[in-house]
Amino acid sequence: MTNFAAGIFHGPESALAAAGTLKGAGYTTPELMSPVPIEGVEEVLGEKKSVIKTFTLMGGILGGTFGFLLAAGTAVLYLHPTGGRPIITIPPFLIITYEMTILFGILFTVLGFFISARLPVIRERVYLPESAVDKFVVTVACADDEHFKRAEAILRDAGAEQVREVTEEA
Amino acid sequence: MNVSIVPALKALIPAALVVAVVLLGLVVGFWANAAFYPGTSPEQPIAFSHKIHAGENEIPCMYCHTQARRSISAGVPSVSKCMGCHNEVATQRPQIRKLKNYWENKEPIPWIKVHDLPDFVHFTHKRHIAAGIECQTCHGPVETMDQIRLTDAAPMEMGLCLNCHKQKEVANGLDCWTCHK
Amino acid sequence: MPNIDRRDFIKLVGAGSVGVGAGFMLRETIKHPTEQLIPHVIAPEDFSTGIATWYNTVCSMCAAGCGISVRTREGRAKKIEGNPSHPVSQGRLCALGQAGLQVLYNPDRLTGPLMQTGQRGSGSFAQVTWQEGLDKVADRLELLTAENQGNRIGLLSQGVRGHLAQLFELFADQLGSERLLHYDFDHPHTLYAANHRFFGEARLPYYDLKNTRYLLSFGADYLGNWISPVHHSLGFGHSRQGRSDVRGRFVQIEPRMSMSGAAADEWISAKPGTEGILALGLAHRIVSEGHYSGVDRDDWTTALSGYTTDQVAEQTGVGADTIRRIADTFVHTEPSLAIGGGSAANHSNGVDTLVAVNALNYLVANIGKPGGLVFNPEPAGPASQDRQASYRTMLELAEDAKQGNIEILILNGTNPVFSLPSAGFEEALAEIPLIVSLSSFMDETTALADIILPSHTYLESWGDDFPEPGVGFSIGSVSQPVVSPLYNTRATGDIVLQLAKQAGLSDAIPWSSMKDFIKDGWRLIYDRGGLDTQKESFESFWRSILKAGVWGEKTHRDPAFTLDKRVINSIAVPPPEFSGSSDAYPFILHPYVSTTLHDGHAANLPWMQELPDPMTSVVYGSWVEINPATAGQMNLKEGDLVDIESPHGQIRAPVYVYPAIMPGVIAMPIGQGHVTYGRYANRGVNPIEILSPRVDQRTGALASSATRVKIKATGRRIELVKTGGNSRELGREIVQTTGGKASQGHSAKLNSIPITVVPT
Amino acid sequence: MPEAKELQYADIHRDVVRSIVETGPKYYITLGTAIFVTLLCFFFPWFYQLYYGIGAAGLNHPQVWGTYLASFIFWIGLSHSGTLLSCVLHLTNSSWRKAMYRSAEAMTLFSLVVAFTFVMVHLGRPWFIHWSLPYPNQMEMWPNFRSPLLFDVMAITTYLTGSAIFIYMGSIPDFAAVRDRTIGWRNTMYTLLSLGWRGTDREWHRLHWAYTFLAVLIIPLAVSVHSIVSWDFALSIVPALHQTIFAPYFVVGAIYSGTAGIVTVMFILRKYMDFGQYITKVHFDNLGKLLLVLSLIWTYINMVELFTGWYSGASTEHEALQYKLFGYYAPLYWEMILFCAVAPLLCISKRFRTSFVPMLILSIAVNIGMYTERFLIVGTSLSRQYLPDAWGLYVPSLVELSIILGSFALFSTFFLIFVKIFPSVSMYEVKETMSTPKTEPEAPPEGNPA
Amino acid sequence: MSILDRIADGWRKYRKPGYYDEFDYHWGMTVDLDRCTGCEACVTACQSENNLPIVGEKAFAEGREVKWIRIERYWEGEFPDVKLRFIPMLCQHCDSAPCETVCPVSATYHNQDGLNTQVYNRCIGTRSCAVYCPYEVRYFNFYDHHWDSPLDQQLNPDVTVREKGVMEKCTFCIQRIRQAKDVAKDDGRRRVRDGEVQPACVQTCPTQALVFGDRKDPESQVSKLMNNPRTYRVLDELNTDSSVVYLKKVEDDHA
Repeated sequence: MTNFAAGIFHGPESALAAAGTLKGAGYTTPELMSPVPIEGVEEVLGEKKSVIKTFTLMGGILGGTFGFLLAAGTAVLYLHPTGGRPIITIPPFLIITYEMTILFGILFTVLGFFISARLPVIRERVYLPESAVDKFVVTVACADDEHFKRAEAILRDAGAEQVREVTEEA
Repeated sequence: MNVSIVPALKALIPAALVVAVVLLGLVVGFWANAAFYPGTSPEQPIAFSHKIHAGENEIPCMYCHTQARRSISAGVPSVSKCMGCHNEVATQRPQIRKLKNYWENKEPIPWIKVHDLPDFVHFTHKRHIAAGIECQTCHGPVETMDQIRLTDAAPMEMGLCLNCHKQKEVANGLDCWTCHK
Repeated sequence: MPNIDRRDFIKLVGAGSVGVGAGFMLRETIKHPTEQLIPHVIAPEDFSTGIATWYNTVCSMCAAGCGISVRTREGRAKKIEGNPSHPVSQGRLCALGQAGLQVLYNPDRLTGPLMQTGQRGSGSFAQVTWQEGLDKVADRLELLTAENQGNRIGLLSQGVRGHLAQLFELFADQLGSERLLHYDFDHPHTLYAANHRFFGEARLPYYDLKNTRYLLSFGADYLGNWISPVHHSLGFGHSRQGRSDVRGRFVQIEPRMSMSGAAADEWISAKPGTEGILALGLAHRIVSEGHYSGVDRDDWTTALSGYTTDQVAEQTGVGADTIRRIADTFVHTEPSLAIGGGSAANHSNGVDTLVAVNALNYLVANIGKPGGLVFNPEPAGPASQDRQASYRTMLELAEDAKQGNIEILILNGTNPVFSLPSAGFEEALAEIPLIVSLSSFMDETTALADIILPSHTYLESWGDDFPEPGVGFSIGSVSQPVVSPLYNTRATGDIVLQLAKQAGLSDAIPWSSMKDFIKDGWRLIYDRGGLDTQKESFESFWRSILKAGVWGEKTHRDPAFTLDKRVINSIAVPPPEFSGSSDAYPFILHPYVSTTLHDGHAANLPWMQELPDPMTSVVYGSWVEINPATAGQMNLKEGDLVDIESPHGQIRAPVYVYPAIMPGVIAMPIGQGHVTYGRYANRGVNPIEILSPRVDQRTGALASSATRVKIKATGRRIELVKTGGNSRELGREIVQTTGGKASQGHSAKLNSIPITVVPT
Repeated sequence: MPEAKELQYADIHRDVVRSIVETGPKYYITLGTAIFVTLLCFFFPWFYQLYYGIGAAGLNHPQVWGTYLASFIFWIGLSHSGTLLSCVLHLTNSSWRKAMYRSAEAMTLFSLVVAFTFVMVHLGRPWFIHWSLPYPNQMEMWPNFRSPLLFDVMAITTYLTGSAIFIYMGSIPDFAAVRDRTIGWRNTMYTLLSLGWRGTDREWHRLHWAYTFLAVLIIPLAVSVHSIVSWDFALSIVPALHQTIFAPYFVVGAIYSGTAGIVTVMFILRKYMDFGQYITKVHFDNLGKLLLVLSLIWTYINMVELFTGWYSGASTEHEALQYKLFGYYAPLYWEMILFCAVAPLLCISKRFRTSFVPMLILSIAVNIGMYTERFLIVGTSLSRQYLPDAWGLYVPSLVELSIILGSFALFSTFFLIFVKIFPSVSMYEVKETMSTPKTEPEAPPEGNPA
Repeated sequence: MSILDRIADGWRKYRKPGYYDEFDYHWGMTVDLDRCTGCEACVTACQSENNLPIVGEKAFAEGREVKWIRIERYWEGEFPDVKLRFIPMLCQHCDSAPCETVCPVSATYHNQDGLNTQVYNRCIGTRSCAVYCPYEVRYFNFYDHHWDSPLDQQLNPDVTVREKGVMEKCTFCIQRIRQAKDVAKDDGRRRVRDGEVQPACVQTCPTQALVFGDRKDPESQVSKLMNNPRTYRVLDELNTDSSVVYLKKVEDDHA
């Protein structure tokens, strides 16, 4: 069970500023919740390495290999010569390879997205529904009341319209 | 406020349970039909036992299924053939009386096909007998069966044919037109 | 795990049951239906399951008498093929012959004896037993015979040969009836008559197409349905490309291109009915150019003086150059052969035309030579040509019936109500108190019968045949049942024998079955035979015939022949006469026997109905063929329905624009227009209905091509059912050809290219 | 935004959520009609055809392919603008895409589904369609990967998967937004659909990347899909079908008809879902320009096709060409030229492009023309092949016409259900285009947007 | 043999055009157009041998007839110099068959006898093979065909009756070929003799225009005819490498 301080902001700039301040004050990385993506988060909260592109690449390579092996392998498993062509015909099999490359690329991208974005959310996480509409929310984990008070102050200073204490159930 | 998909998943459990039970039932029903009403071991007009004839008395298959070695079909013995023995043997048993009725009324016995291939499969007994294939390879251990049925060992499916043709490296044995024409 | 209370539990049980039920039913619906093995009570000797048995027998689909082999499996006939050892068919068979299976398995077959219960023609029949049916007929027969009124019994059969014909003879004789007639629409009466006049015998010679190098055909569709199409086709193929050094050439003279015309190297359209004049024109050219040097040369010169090339060109519409060229080629190519028949013979001058054709053969001395015309020996078995009724004879029969001179008419397979034009045959039948039909099908005549005693089809019955014409030597073949009868029918011969027995004629006709009768007949042939055959016993002879399906005597006739001078002196072909004036009826109707449906008796066979007409590709229907120019003038297109009116009636049919027909002629196939003949046959129109009753004066044969008609557009149209999309090649070189001349320098191996070089 | 009153985040939210949860009788009547028409005109004739055989359609020899295949291409074509356009515009960062792309992508998805049903309708034995998929079985049989039809199977499966994932990924934040405003089964559904999305900076960041990668992957995929569909024809040796230009021709045609389809759908959304504030003249203006360009390219390729056919001098090509231009189906050909090559020239005028009703009429005309094009490709070429004796004529049967009509109802049914589940305007992307909220967010705008 | 060698071996084997080193038999047919009279005996023979349906007038009018061999007819010229040329058209059993590649489920392929197979029970009815075939000799079952009883008793038990939704075409009477091979095996022969097997159409052809045999056997009648200078293939420009070879009709213009 963890308590969080959640500051609700009108605009992204102030929320971002608050998050920056919190981070500077030694809090574990505060989270920003917003109805739209906010630009410049990385400058404030630091670079985020995405693994998605690796996944996409791996998926593509895997898919391509699978596609060609699928086409060529099944052709060899039960021989049905057609049209005076070889059993392993390159151009048509390349098309299958191509499609499989893309299919696996897509699937792995999604997988990468889920993993890196930590979706779907199994464990209960703090959330303020306002952030889906038009509010910008900064949450930060607070170990005890004192931490909370400090955080509240920082948030209010940054222009939070409201600061709430929310609890994340285990 | 917190968010998680778990409560939503929990809310779905009753519905999922119903679906799962229906699917399970489907499988059970499907299986039950096959197990208890298979149509592959039907009640024959006369309860002829291969176990007695082929098993205990060791009558060779082709004594009755005379055509197997020269025709595409193995053939069933004519009533006269049955009567050939049963004029003398076991004449008083109820099943034999049935047989006698057919014979006296000059009616053929409407045996029901057990090893029934679809019409698009043209199997030839002759070639397989000539190649020395045991009857039991495809028909299962009929000499142990009181009532003829399909067995799992020989399910009479295409895979069975293909595997054997592959193993024995039958010339053109994998050409579809070998069986389907 | 959620708590499951009782309601939930019941719900789940319900869901499970639904699932089980659905799964059960699913399996049930995808199951194969159970099949039964039905063994025999006693295993038959002559077949085993899964193994085909072949029987040799005789085709009865037309008068050619081809030998056939029938493939049977599990006691059912599956396929008919030509019998390879039979000299007529030599293992080959035409479409019609193959379709014989559908005679056997026709869904519209009569399945048992019937008795008319309502008005004649009402189609209300009641099933009766054979005994009832036979009794009724036999009683009347017995009564009439006893009263010496036997001649009041009429027997009208389709053309049959062999021992069935003999049985009919015997039967009629014992009944005391002289009214035994065979009637076929397309029987070549004029050909028999012309041969009788020219050669002095009323039998057909063998036309040796196989060895000929130049064939002139005057109207005879020898590849389609003239006399023996399969045998002619064999000859045609061999003549064309079967010899390494020579390629036979074929010329067809007819107003509307037939199949033979399409196969020919040259197709010439002479005015309808002037084919004989053209033949004499050719003869004139041959004689006047000095190519004929027989002793009777002067007689010929005199007789042919009226047929100079220019006169003939004028009368026939064939160019003088063409006449000269053909005549010269005909003389210079050895052997050459002229045949005539079909439409050329179906005119008022039919016999004269065919005599003129024979004269051509005489003038090039190809009589008795290979590649020419070979005389057949006497047939080994009974023949029936003299019983063949011409149109005139049939009119007389009708007249007799109207006079009340006929009390019983027994019909066997013939259908005069359908195939006799303007004869009033239907009215005549109304005057006959008892009509009995032995037909296997409800044809138009059978529909008027009082009692129907349905026959087996030829594949179920015993019979035999002595093909006429033979193949230059004497042959005979026995037909045997290849399947057990499908229905409660009996073989024609057996019915006749049974009637004879019941009518008290068993002293003269003691046989109990047709098989015995035939066997006894063949015993005579066996006894007559030389040492060759008598080496074996009759039984083994008989078995070997049944096995081979054919028996032959390699005896050839003496080819010598002298021509009576009177024939030469009387040789002349009068211009054809037509009914109807050319002003009121501008077109000459050219009805032709359909290649697929024959004279209509094959119209109930679905394979034949669905077989595209060879020339037009039309199926399932009637049509009228019109020259493209004529159609253009009349603003007619394919499918336009027109009324075709002759002085004798009117029919309606769609137009087919036919590129190879003369402008003043329209053609229609005979064969459709049935009304009671079954589900496949009842369609189209029957052009016989509007034919004029004009006959060839010498024979009384119907001059079926002598009707004039007019056509009137109805303004309505239908889509002709046919296969052909576009009948022009558009330069795509699908059917490639090679020219005779052009290819000579082409390759060293051009053996099969014609080498017949003719000075012109 | 050219609207008088500036929109707020909350307005969008409210409008979109309202479009999902507030359902009037008009919607139910429409949905009911659509389902009824689908059953009556699509499924009933189809089941009849399953029972009776493909003979229920007007197909014959040599015309063994007909409207079913034409419809298949048409629907595949219609699918081509949604996701493809959306991807292109996403990568080029065009702001006008944002209000319309969701429904455009839905169009893709449902067109593909309808196209797949046409595959089923087209097959002689659809109950064995699984044989065209590679899976181990006791028959030891595999599909033939050399077949252009199998390219189709692979490409369309991939495209369908890709499109579904793409539209879903783009909708996750919106699902989350709707989730908070709903209760009961909807809440459960949206909770699951949104996967617990919270809109954190990490999630946004990852979504952006994944979304961009998907867009990059889908563009070549979409191009390949219609190329492959064209190869069903172009890899044959049927005169007038084995053309190298077919792949670009089909791709352009697909985008063309898809764009026209988007115009139609935009109009309907705007009119009946009260999205007038989000779907504006700007969209129609841009789509109009796109239509014009595509129409010109399409006309060009069409002319090239005719020219090369004519110039070949081959009898077969000539005949096929002549049949197309002057044969039985010539009126349809000229109708197609009028609708697809001439009518879109109106888009030169800006006034035309920004008028809603004329654009709707044009878009429908273009799609009728494009359907005709597909029909002519299948319908005229096969009936004039190499052997003139085997030429034939094909006239669609009532069953076919009914199934075509029914397919539109089927599509509408899908779409009607879609608008009630998916936020049909992408909320967060529209929000992105707006200025961030003012400090007085509590003052809602007066009245409902027009 | 190492794995790599085996892969290389397989690669060579499976990369060979047409796959087969050599056909077991190479069945072929010649059609002498100079002999063909268009009598259509072959059409009926095929219909009765191969259980071709009777489709009825309506279906025929709709173009749904099934004729594995058909006679095409082409008129040339105008009256009176008019000719009608016939050409029997049947599956050409092309060695480079356009129809084979397109089947998604391998229901049609080339077997080791050089035959273009059609496996009815595998067919799912895409009809694309019929589109790809330039000879238009593939026929589709638009319905379940029906034989009015007792016409069904004629059906050949060696040939499957096709159900609705599948494609069918000429098989060179594969049931007869198999039968002949069976007989040869019984006799202890390795090969079928020339002339021992004939498809129904060839068997019946009254003018002997059709000849069938093994093209691999140089002594067979068909091989000899294929050396005839009159030979050509229909639509040869499409490089289908067909097994049915036509012999040109001779037209010598009244020479």
